[in-house]
Amino acid sequence: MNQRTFPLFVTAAVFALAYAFCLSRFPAFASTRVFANLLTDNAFLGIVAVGMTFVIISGGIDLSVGSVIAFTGVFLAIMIERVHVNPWLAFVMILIIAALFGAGMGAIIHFLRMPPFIVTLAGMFLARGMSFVLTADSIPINHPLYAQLNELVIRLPGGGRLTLIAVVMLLVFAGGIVLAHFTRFGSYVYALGGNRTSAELMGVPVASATIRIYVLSSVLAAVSGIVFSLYTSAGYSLAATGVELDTIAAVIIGGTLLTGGSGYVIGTFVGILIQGLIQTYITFDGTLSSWWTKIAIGILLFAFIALQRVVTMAWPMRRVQAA
Amino acid sequence: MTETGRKAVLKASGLSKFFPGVRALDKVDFELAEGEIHALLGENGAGKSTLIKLVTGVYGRDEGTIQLAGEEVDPKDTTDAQRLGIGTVYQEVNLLPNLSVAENLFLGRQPMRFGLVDRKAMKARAKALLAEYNLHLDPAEPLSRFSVAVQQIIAIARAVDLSGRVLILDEPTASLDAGEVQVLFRIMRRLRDRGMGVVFVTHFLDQVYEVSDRITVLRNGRLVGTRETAELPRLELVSMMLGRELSAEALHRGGRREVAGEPLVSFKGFGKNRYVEPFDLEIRRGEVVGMAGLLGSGRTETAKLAFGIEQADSGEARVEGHPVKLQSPRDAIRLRFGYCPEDRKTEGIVGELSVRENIILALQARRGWLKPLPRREQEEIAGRYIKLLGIKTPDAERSIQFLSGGNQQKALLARWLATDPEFLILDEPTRGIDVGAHAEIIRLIERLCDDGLALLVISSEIEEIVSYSDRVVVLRDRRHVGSLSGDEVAMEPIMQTIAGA
Amino acid sequence: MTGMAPAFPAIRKALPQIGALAVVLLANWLVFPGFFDIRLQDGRLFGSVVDVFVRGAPVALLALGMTLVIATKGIDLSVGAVMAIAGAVAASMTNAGHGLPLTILAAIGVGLVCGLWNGMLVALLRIQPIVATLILMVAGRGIAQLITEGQIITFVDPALIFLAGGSFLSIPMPVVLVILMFVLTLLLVRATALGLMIEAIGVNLLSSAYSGVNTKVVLIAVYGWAGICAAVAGLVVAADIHGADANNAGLWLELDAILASVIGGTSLLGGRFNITLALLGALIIQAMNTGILLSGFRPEFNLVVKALVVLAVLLFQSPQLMGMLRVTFRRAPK
Amino acid sequence: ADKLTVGFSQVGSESGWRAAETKVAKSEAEKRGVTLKISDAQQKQENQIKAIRSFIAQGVDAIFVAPVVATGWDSVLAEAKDAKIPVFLLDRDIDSKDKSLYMASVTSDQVEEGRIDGRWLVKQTNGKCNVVELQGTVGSSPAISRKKGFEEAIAGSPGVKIIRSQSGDFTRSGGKQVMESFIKAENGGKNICAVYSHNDDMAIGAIQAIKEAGLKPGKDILVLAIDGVPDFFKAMSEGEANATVELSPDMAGPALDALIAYKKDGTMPPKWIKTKSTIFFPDTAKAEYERRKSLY
Ligand SMILES: Nc1ncnc2c1ncn2[C@@H]1O[C@H](COP(=O)(O)OP(=O)(O)OP(=O)(O)O)[C@@H](O)[C@H]1O
Ligand SMILES: Nc1ncnc2c1ncn2[C@@H]1O[C@H](COP(=O)(O)OP(=O)(O)OP(=O)(O)O)[C@@H](O)[C@H]1O
Ligand SMILES: [Mg+2]
Ligand SMILES: [Mg+2]
Repeated sequence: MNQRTFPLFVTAAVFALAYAFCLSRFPAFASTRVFANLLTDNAFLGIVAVGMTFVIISGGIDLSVGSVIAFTGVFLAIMIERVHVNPWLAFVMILIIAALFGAGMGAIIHFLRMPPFIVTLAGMFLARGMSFVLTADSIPINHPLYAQLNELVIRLPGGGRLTLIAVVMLLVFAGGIVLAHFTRFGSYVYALGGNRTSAELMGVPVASATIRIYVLSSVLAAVSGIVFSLYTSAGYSLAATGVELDTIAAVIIGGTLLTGGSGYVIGTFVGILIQGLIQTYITFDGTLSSWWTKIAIGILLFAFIALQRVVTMAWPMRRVQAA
Repeated sequence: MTETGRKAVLKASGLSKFFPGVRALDKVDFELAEGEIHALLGENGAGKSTLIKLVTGVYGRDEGTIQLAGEEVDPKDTTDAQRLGIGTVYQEVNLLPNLSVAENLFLGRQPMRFGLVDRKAMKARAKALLAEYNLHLDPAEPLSRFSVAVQQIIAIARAVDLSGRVLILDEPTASLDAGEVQVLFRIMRRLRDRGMGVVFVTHFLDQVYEVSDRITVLRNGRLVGTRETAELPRLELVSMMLGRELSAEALHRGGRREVAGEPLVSFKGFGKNRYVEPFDLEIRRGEVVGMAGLLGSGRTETAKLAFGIEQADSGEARVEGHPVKLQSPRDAIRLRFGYCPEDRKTEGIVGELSVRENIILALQARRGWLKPLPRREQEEIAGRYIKLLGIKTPDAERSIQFLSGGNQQKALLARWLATDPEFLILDEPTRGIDVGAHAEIIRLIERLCDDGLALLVISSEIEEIVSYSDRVVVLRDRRHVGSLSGDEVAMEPIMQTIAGA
Repeated sequence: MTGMAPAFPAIRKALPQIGALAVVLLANWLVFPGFFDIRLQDGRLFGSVVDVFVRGAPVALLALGMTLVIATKGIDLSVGAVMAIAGAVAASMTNAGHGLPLTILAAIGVGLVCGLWNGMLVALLRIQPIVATLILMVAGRGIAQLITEGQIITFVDPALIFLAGGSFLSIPMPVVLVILMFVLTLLLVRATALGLMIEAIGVNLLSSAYSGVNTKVVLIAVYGWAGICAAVAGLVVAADIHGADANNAGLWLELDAILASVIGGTSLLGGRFNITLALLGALIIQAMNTGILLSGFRPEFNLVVKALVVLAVLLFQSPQLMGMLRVTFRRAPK
Repeated sequence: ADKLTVGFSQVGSESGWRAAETKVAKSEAEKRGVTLKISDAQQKQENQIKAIRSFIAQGVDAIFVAPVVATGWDSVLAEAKDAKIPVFLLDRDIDSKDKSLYMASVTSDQVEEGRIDGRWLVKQTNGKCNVVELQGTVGSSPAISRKKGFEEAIAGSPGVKIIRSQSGDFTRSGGKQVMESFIKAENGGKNICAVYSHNDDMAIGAIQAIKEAGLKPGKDILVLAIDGVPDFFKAMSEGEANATVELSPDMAGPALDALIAYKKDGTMPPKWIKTKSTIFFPDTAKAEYERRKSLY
């Protein structure tokens, strides 16, 4: 285990411990159902989180993802239900729109030297606003394809159902890992986050890399939007509010530094599971009022992060002797 | 064709670059021939780095043309320059500390297999590449694990590997020790013999004479001239650079002194597990103690312990015989310690702030936030040190990040002098400082000591250490292995102690 | 152009913000011709422009603290929740019969404690600011609701209501409070060396620490101040609606506060800050919001308009565009 | 029989009314000896779906949902149906073709609420009135239904017009700020005859704005709203507001009764258990306020 992957192990260990704790309180946690739910219910979150991981590693941030999810849902619902476009075609259309949207944000960030926080904040307003403009109603999607896709389920022993969207999330994570560690693009992402000036001096194509990073994030947000529309079989302009913060929290709990340059896609996966676990635990408990729910989420979030920090800080710094 | 009859591989004519308030480069011609090592010299802020950045497309030039092997080129960014076969090591090590060594070496040109990066092959190639520099390390480790010096070598290795026709090295040797420098020179010569052009910026005149074929001197952004190294005497070179004569003895200190009396600071059994082995060290008022050792021998670590940046887990520190608490830089500063770090970019300068603010920062911190220095006083202090150390800046309000490397170093020295310290630790203080300033700093060191300052100076330049130290401590493998004084303070004994003979 | 501006460097630096504000105000005047009408109503200034100042007060107050936090390379997402807590505390204190001084003190004290908590997480545990404050952003609203038990606690104490509804020399109290806090903040950072230290920490934490800056204390203090500013904003908002609405008070205002700081030229990467410009930023945002309300557009368009205005304002500030403008200005006299 | 366990997926506590609904649900469950597990979704549908899934995983006896939005429930409710857990919808219906996904819905008719206010206004002003509308959160279903109902009711009277309509996000401060700008935009409020608010909280904010502009709420500008929270009754009793349509916070009670009956002998409840929407006026406001104070 080296120093770089150590926080990752801490995070994973913390998750395992927490799961064991839940199990001791609620035996139902042993069922495959609970674990499969954890994957299905957080599928859309996981998919955006992969994109967010890249953005954050590159030293940026993307606040627009929640709104893009909502916009995707509304767009699909209108296309499929009102314009009667074939769903597959609608998927392709929204992916292209999202790619353009991301490219626009990336271009503004790079060429006009504007902080990503603000540019994507404007993107967040814009995408959410556009979904209101399309329609303020929630529209159910009744296309048979949706039913078919939702029936694609791998039944696990013990009543668990590994749904299509959970599988999509796992695939996106696998793809994200390959992209991060086995492509030049991946190394550019880390390079940008390490130090933009140095990266530029070392010949990283900064403009195209920046734009591609935000395209990736927006496209994955759209994929997540598609998954979300499958999950709910509907499009709704108020869907996925605040998802950007949940996502950022998951990425950071997963050990990625907000300052950029370091982090792991797989860590984000654990981060997502940890967040899902907190929620599941609170639901199982079922005695908390609305306000205690919030306080409990805060306390658990703090407990995870503090534990992670304390363990990591206590770990003696290992030094490497050069030559 | 150049005057020497060799083909020019790189030719820049009439290059100019203006920054707000600064004429960094003014119609400079520069010519690099095939198969030569060309030293580019000049005082701090003369425009050397700017010239290099214009040629490699980091900055857009305001005037002038660039030709590569006779053809006009216009590199728009560093990628362009790399494509044209120009490999460059910029002055501040511009690598990415968060990436692995191998990734730093091959960023953007990683070996691919089935459309994916072949990490194994990359690692193997990195290992082979670094072996040429006698560097045997695990290329999968992040670069940040290694000392500045190692990083510098990696940057060189990368540039050399990249360069097809031209290799540009902006002060590559600033933090290398003698052995490393020799390795680098061997490689430079090999490339020259292969017909490549090498541009070499340094402030060490010995190195210039050892390795270069021709010399171009810049002063205040203007070209002073280009000469054959063999035909240019040292003193003339210096006066070309400074625009005035520099007396020979200015470079060397008078006599070594036996400084007597009670030690001002003393460390006993001071150390930290896995960091530096416990050591004893005493420094008196007016004494200069040099610290010598190879890369990674633990000199910087010793300094960080002595300044409270790292907390010792054994031993004790005393000031004037009284045990003191040394848990943080603030403790140290309260005891009137000062520390000029080696890595000025990440540990020294506060980039966006002005030269004035950088200079008064430590003094202000010691006074506390409730007692702000009046603006007038700040300006007075800044002005005084800018003049005293000859910091080249249009005015004290300029952001320090826009100063040339050597001038940043001087501003940092000013930061500590402004606190009127009693015990000052300088880690590679002359790194990147020109000959004139070098002499001035050494003279300053002497003057400070005459005023009763205790100094601990770390330097990779043994000659330099010899020139001003009263006593020398030698480190090896994070252990203090010897202390030399009197006549032992000379090249030979120090080298022997370092080698462990 | 060359006549006056260079003589006042401070004004010249603020030109982009002043320009953006002027443009937004002009747009407001175009959609609503009565925009600049002001009259005295019950001894208090009354009119749409006044609304911009009064309604902008909470974000302006938050921006004061937020700007300092951002200057240290941090961010504080919890300020909205802290507003809710402060409001809830104030409401329950008044309703329990305590006087105004104690009520205000309690609210501000709670804000300070919240801020110190954030500061401690950031400075001592070295948790990244965005997550460190996210904890309180989530839990804080819960704490506020715990105090109010999910209801809006209404109060009738005229003294507390005065904080929003009253006026001083005809100036509405929220504006007075902003001015007061602005002056306090300015004194705090510019009459002391704190401003310099904040900037130094934001640019290079390590260098600052090695120079002897007490980075931990400065960081904690800055978050503490942000907490105090948030508490004052919370008081204003509660006094305004005569009640503490734990669920909605300050909801999403942290984003507006961050936006205000950034429009005011403070970089999210830390370093140089300017609280005067941050206030201008808050005014720009509120002028935009007020304009949207006055315009009579369908509310479905609010966010789209907001997005476009924000982008336009930032574009206006981009050095590239300003460069182009300067060229045109220079040519104009010929 | 064993003690029944019911999982209740609540939207959140975004308003006083919602908090009251939760509170009433708890006490009604206690009265009947039912264990109620409440999961608070913090206004997010995804959280509600997660909650329903984990209720299924826990094997509860019944699930109550107060759906945050009408669409998107089919697949998760199908899972509940597979697991043979009866589902009751509270305070809002869902948009689904398959009515067998749930056993019954206990809801009010939100469109009707808007209509009641609208009809009253038309009658009160003899069909001549410039109305400003304070909408709820854009896209939320009460905002959409209440707008729709009101517009339907005034459609027949060309003299009653909505001259301005903005969103106040269901909050007091939102209502106040929007009303301020309405007053300024409409000639200092002189053009406005009535304000119709999608909930009481915004109306309370609007009342303050009207007062601060030097006008008399309830007289110069009529104030009508929906929900029936105590503070609004108080305002009515002070003559500052004119009407509100009550939305009963007791949604869980009827659902629990239906559930218990079903568990006892399989009695199927009616599909729609409708709660009554009553309009209240200042005359009874004082008494109503006293009655409700403890509920909230
Ligand atoms: N980005 C910049 N903005 C403003 N001024 C700059 C910038 N870069 C360099 N300068 C100024 O240009 C002049 C030349 O700097 P340059 O870095 O080329 O000097 P140098 O010869 O490399 O000095 P050194 O030996 O100290 O490295 C200096 O006065 C410096 O302050
Ligand atoms: N923060 C750190 N974490 C891990 N390893 C470190 C750290 N700092 C230094 N090292 C390692 O410790 C060794 C000592 O490096 P350092 O530069 O401090 O030594 P030095 O004796 O001062 O040498 P020089 O100043 O000549 O580079 C290096 O090999 C480096 O890899
Ligand atoms: Mg230089
Ligand atoms: Mg060192």
